[in-house]
Amino acid sequence: MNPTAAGDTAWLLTSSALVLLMAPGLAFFYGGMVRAKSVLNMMMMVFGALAVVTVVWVIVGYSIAFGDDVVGGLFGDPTQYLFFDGLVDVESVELPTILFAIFQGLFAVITVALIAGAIADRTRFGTWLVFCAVWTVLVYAPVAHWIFDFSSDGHVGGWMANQLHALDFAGGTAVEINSGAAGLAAALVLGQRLGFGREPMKPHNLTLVMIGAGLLWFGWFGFNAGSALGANGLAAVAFVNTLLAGCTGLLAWLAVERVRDGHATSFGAASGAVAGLVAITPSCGTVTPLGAMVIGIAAGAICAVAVGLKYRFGYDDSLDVVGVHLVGGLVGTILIGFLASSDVTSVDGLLYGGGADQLGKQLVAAGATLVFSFTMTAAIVWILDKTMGFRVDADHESSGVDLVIHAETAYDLHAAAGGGGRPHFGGGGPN
Amino acid sequence: MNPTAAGDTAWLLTSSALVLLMAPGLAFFYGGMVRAKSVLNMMMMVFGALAVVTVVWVIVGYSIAFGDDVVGGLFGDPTQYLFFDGLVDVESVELPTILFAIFQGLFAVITVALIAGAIADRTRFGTWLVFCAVWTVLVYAPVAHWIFDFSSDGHVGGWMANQLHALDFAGGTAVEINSGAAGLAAALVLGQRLGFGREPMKPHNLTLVMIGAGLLWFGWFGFNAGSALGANGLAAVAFVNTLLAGCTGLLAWLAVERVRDGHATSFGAASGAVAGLVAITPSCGTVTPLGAMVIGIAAGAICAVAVGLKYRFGYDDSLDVVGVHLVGGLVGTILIGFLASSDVTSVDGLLYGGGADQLGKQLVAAGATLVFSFTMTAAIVWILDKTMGFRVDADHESSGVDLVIHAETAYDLHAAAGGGGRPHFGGGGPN
Amino acid sequence: MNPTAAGDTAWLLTSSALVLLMAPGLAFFYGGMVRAKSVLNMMMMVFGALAVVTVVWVIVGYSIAFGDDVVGGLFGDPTQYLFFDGLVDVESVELPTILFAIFQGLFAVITVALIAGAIADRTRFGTWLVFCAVWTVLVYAPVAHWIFDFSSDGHVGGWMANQLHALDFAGGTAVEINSGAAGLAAALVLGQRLGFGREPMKPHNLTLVMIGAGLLWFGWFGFNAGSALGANGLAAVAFVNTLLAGCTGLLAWLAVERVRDGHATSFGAASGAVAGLVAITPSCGTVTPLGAMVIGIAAGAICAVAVGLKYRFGYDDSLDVVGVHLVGGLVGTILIGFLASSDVTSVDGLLYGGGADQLGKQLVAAGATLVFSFTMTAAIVWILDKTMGFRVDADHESSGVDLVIHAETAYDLHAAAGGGGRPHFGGGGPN
Amino acid sequence: MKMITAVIRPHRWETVREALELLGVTGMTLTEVSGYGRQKGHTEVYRGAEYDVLLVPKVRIEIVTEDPEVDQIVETIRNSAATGKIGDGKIWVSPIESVHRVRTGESGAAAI
Amino acid sequence: MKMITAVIRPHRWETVREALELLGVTGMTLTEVSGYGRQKGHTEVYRGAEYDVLLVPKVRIEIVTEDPEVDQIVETIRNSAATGKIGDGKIWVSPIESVHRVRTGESGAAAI
Amino acid sequence: MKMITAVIRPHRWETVREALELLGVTGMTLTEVSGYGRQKGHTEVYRGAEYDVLLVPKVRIEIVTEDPEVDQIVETIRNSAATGKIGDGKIWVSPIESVHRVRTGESGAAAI
Ligand SMILES: Nc1ncnc2c1ncn2[C@@H]1O[C@H](COP(=O)(O)OP(=O)(O)O)[C@@H](O)[C@H]1O
Ligand SMILES: Nc1ncnc2c1ncn2[C@@H]1O[C@H](COP(=O)(O)OP(=O)(O)O)[C@@H](O)[C@H]1O
Ligand SMILES: Nc1ncnc2c1ncn2[C@@H]1O[C@H](COP(=O)(O)OP(=O)(O)O)[C@@H](O)[C@H]1O
Repeated sequence: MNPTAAGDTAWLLTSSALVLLMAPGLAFFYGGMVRAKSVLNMMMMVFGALAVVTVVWVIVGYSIAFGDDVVGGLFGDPTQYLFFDGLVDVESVELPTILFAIFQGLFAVITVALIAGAIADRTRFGTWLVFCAVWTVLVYAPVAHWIFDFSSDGHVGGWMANQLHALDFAGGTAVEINSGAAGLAAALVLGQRLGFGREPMKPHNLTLVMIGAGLLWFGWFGFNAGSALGANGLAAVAFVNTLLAGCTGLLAWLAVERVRDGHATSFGAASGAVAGLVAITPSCGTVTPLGAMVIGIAAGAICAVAVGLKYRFGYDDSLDVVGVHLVGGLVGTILIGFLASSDVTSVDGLLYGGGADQLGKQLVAAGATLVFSFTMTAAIVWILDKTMGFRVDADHESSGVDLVIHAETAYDLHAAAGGGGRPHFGGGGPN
Repeated sequence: MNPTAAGDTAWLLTSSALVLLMAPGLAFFYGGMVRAKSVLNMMMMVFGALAVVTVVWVIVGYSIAFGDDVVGGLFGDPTQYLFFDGLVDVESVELPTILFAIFQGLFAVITVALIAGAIADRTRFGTWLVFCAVWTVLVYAPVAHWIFDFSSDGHVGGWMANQLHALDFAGGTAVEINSGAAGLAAALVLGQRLGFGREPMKPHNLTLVMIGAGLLWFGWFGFNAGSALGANGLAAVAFVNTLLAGCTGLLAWLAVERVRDGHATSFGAASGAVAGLVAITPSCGTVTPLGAMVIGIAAGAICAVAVGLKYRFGYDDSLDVVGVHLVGGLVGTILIGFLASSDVTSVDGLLYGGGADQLGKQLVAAGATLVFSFTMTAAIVWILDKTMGFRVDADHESSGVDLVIHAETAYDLHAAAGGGGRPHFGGGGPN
Repeated sequence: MNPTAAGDTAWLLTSSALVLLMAPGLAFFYGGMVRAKSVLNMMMMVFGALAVVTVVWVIVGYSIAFGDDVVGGLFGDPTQYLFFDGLVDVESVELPTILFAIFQGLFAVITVALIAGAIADRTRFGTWLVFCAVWTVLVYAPVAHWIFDFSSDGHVGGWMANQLHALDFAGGTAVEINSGAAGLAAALVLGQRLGFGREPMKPHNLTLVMIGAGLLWFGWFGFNAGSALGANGLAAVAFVNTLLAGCTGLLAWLAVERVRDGHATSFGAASGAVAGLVAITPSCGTVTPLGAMVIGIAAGAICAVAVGLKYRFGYDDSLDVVGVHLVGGLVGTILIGFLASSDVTSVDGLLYGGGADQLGKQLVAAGATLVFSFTMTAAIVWILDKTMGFRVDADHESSGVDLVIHAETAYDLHAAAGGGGRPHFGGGGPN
Repeated sequence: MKMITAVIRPHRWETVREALELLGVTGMTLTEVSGYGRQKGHTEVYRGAEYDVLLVPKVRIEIVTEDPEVDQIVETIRNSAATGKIGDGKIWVSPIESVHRVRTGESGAAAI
Repeated sequence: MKMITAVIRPHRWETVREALELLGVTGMTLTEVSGYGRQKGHTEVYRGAEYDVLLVPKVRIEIVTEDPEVDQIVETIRNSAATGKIGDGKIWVSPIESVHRVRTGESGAAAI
Repeated sequence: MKMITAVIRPHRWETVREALELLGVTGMTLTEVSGYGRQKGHTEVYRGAEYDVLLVPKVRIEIVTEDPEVDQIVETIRNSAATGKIGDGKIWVSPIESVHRVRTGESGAAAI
């Protein structure tokens, strides 16, 4: 193997593992946020997305995203790499293509899993799995093609990357805006949870939220610095920026809370870090550390305010996918137009003397993703709801989806309280 | 240092850290599954295994496994690398041998720790630590020698790898079948828990189970892709296969549950992913992605059925080490005979036109491991039980091993319920 | 890029991510140890430290630590790399300097966060954030300069590393002794918690403690083996030593408990592993595996005894930062004088025939760090307490800092107990 | 003095509380309890086997009150707690010989 | 009407429930409680210091019943809950003036 | 026979227990309960909105005792549980018709 490629491969293997870990991380982050009666269902939605999206990606998703363009930069040839056909090369002398392919597949997983947060506590698990498959094919893979598939010798890629020349280092459009817009559409179509706006519905386990946030942050280094596709100076800058934006996002969110509510909450800390990480995702390979700090502050502060909008406008985006991922994704994608630095990437942003040109491109990319994702998702969710049924009965919703769908309860901690036996009460044996 | 070796070393350092993380991962996976009164004991068994097995491995285990063969491919010279003597080479130009040695040691750790799941809730901690040491020397190290120690210039290795030519990329025999057979033996010798078959004994904390499953999956990439011993195309294929088999294992298990019980459970999702990962362990470096998907489906479905056997046959394999690791290990090891592809490894399996030859070798390796491990473990557990006592008193078992052995309880969450003070009641001060 | 540098970069990227993960790891380790009424505050202190210290490090900390020496090896030029200015080099052909800079920044994060454990349950969050910033600049950065900043062509570094020639591979002085001495000072200045010495104040969630311990151990490989700054034989030895010392530390602590109290606890297992890891931090790149085992045993046993001293002397070091990090750091730093081996590092220790010379240097480094850190911290905490107020009111302390400072409670698990609805009681809506 | 004890559905407590507040009842003590009765609990599945959980979560309310208030309070709880489905719960009234306020030492009506 | 309250060992509840079912008792309310009595709690160790936990987990059962049933129910609970070791618990009987079913408004025997 | 029920602040239990021990009271049953009364609960913030938690954690103590002991026990609880701030709780006394020890079958005074 080409020796530099060995180092690059080592880092991309690691990055892929890190991105995989974001799935459980998200499961815990979201799982801790819902009420105790639906934590298992929430974790299942994320693990289910991991399983379904990966399989669909290997079968057909990768081909749509990275196959040779079929028409106008819109999507690739779906049959090109069926079942990763032809990607196996154990003697590869360069960074193995199959590794790139699976790294990208894990991006699809996270994107789809994020949507679950918008429709927590009230969806049918079976329909959700179908949604994961359909959405990967019809929404994620095309958008990934647009922005991530660069043309090369003998290969034609997507329109945003190659014609528009929008910058998106690790997924502000395809991942963040895409999932956020989809979450909004899904939440609107499925409607509010029972009791939305009246009951607090606060996180049932903030330690679990923090475990999720910690793993997400850790995994995000794979997501962002891994997107350099090599172990090099660009990866290092992306790493530093990812760390910084998470930190300033956290601090900005807490500052907003402290001023507005009088209290800085741990839930705010977790949310702020994630908001900063979301916004730095497209921009980590395009700005300097100073730019990253600014982006984190902007995202933390703006998202802290944005999460309140759902009460104002009445869409029940249960776990704030819109407020954090759509809004944070927009912040990061658009701020590239201001803060991009030619020390890091190919152009300078408005504030670095590069003119408004790049800003325009960023707005087009963000807007196109938002509109496409929202429309397609609304249609998909609506059709699935009419055909298979996407929402559980009101009765079941108030009993809790864990019990009704999965016939399980998450916690049975009483034994710990004491020594002898335990009031399990439950009685009965297998029947 | 040889530049390619730097990349390989980076990946093997990472992989080793990932495999280390599987120990806590397993502690949480298992810890969440037991009742709240024995979660600490379960976690201690795993952490204890980590400590004891590592030390024993460094002192003598590695030498038995990878020292020059003493007799007929059965075991290596136990004195060759006492205390890793002679393995320290800070100027190494190739992949450092000491790194390979510790990577292998962590495999021993996981194997031993897995056995704890079969005898949960009822064992003495001191005896368990002794068991860990004895079993590593008498069972794990020899089997590792058989299958993992390849002969080379001036070095003679084990019989399975070099005479039989069975394929086992990352431990279907030495790790999975070995621990599963040992678990069966230990569960049979120690007998059922009080109440087995009558009380549900269901997981006390499914979020903890999922945390464990998530960390295990993440760590498994080190286990499997790390077994390529380099950052290269083979590692990439192993990585992809590991991901895929976990995903299809999860889906297959859920499908079985949905059809049989009407409900797909989160516990099933975690178990199915692990079953898929178990089965792909021997085969991840020998099959194509399509093969990996098939292996995952087979393992998920078969293990979902197999975990019920303990109720039928009355062995109390508390956390399903037999149903998942023995059965899953057999599935993966044997399916290599059908699905091995010369695109990935040295031979083709039956379905790829390679004849039944390899299948025969796989059956011999699987069978030999099963029989050896079962017999030896039964003897070791029986002797330890007669001499030191391996099982706690019935009284202590019903009070819970946490309290009796460790004088601790896992949870004391009440304070959270309210503001001022807390009904700790406990009273008393140090006495 | 220089091909070996690609491998080194891959490993340092990974190591940096691993060290980042130690922050959440520590949050859970500490968070599980406090009572349920202050777990959120404890996690916030750690996440807050991560955010503030990172930002301060990028702005000015790195310059003080690794800028050109201003006076007598005491500190570097604070303006040299303001905002990581000039460190961005996406085309770097060697290990990127910005990566080294952020790796070091994460060491600062951990060091500061550790101090939180000494003053748990009773501090104001706002003042804590200010403390983090001030302490990073005035204490951490200078000490890091002393011991970590090696002189090179055209660059003058710190006195311990370049004049004294003390050995500290990964932070026995700057990290462990430094945080431990600071913790002691802070605990003394702020005073005991209400009820200290009378109530048990035992960990509220030992599974959370174990999750923290597991992540810490995993992350520690980045900390220690990453300090080799490359993927090479030295990193491999550091890795092995880190694993071994954690294992023997765990066993030694349990042995002390078993003999002294009759019970080996899970809390002891977690603490023992950490004690071993603390002690091997300075020494992992200077001793052989045998030496590492000895250091782990010494640290585990000595720290197990040392944690009881707070009851004897009446300083309320709530989570044993002194007993584990100060004492463990001293053990590791000093034992280098005995156990250093020229197979691994530049000199031999006393037991390897190298004379008492190195031992003297180690004692000077340890002593200087201890005295400097203790004095400075006492002054900083005292001033912050007099000006901003560092401790919460007694009333608030007994109500619990989570509720009073963060207006949150960590757990609301009841729903799990049953199906329909849940006695949230809470009532009220937004008001 | 009487003690009114009511075992009701957890999610009705808020409604009951509001109804009682209108009546002037400003104090009560609540306990999380498990009810066993006609209403059946749920089923859980574990490793393919089904287990019946026989108990249903309920809230137990205790209100000390003066004799003349009893009927009205019972009636109010009944009306505000009922859903009409099996499992709505029970209310019972029992005699109290004395009641004391810990803070002040007051007894009888003054202590409520 | 009487209220029978029993404080028993948690792991005996299942046996008690079965015995009562044979007797025709189909309703009761359970509470997890902590008992303090002759039976001593366990010891926990923390950082080398031992702490006595003085309380023992128990289950408290409440059964409203008609007067004639009382003796038989008390006897049945006693027999099915006893293990013969210290800490088996207590049963006490107290008067109830009225009982109501929330769902239907029925009172007295009809409400049980 | 009487039943003394006290609802007090959780962190006063230890003091109450010690005071009662001096008096010779060696048995009681405790329940974690939530109190609703003059004392107000805390406020939690979530996503910028404030929520009042109306309930305050309390401990409920039940002591079965013979008639002559009642006054002294009530008095002792009152003195040891009081802090003088709103929310100290209530004590009430109710009649018991019989009491039984599960282990031995003893009744009346012998069963306590
Ligand atoms: N005899 C009884 N004594 C005490 N509590 C009872 C009794 N019978 C029922 N309960 C309580 O009342 C609750 C509701 O009773 P159930 O029979 O399910 O429905 P309903 O009250 O509508 O007839 C039960 O869950 C239990 O807590
Ligand atoms: N005077 C009392 N009033 C109320 N409950 C009591 C009283 N004495 C004991 N109990 C309850 O009965 C339980 C068993 O009492 P204990 O003295 O331990 O054993 P035994 O009932 O076998 O004599 C205690 O745990 C407590 O819950
Ligand atoms: N009428 C009542 N019936 C039953 N319990 C009551 C009643 N009023 C108050 N309590 C209990 O007493 C506790 C203290 O009452 P509160 O009014 O807050 O203060 P205080 O007892 O000091 O007057 C409450 O939290 C509640 O548990």
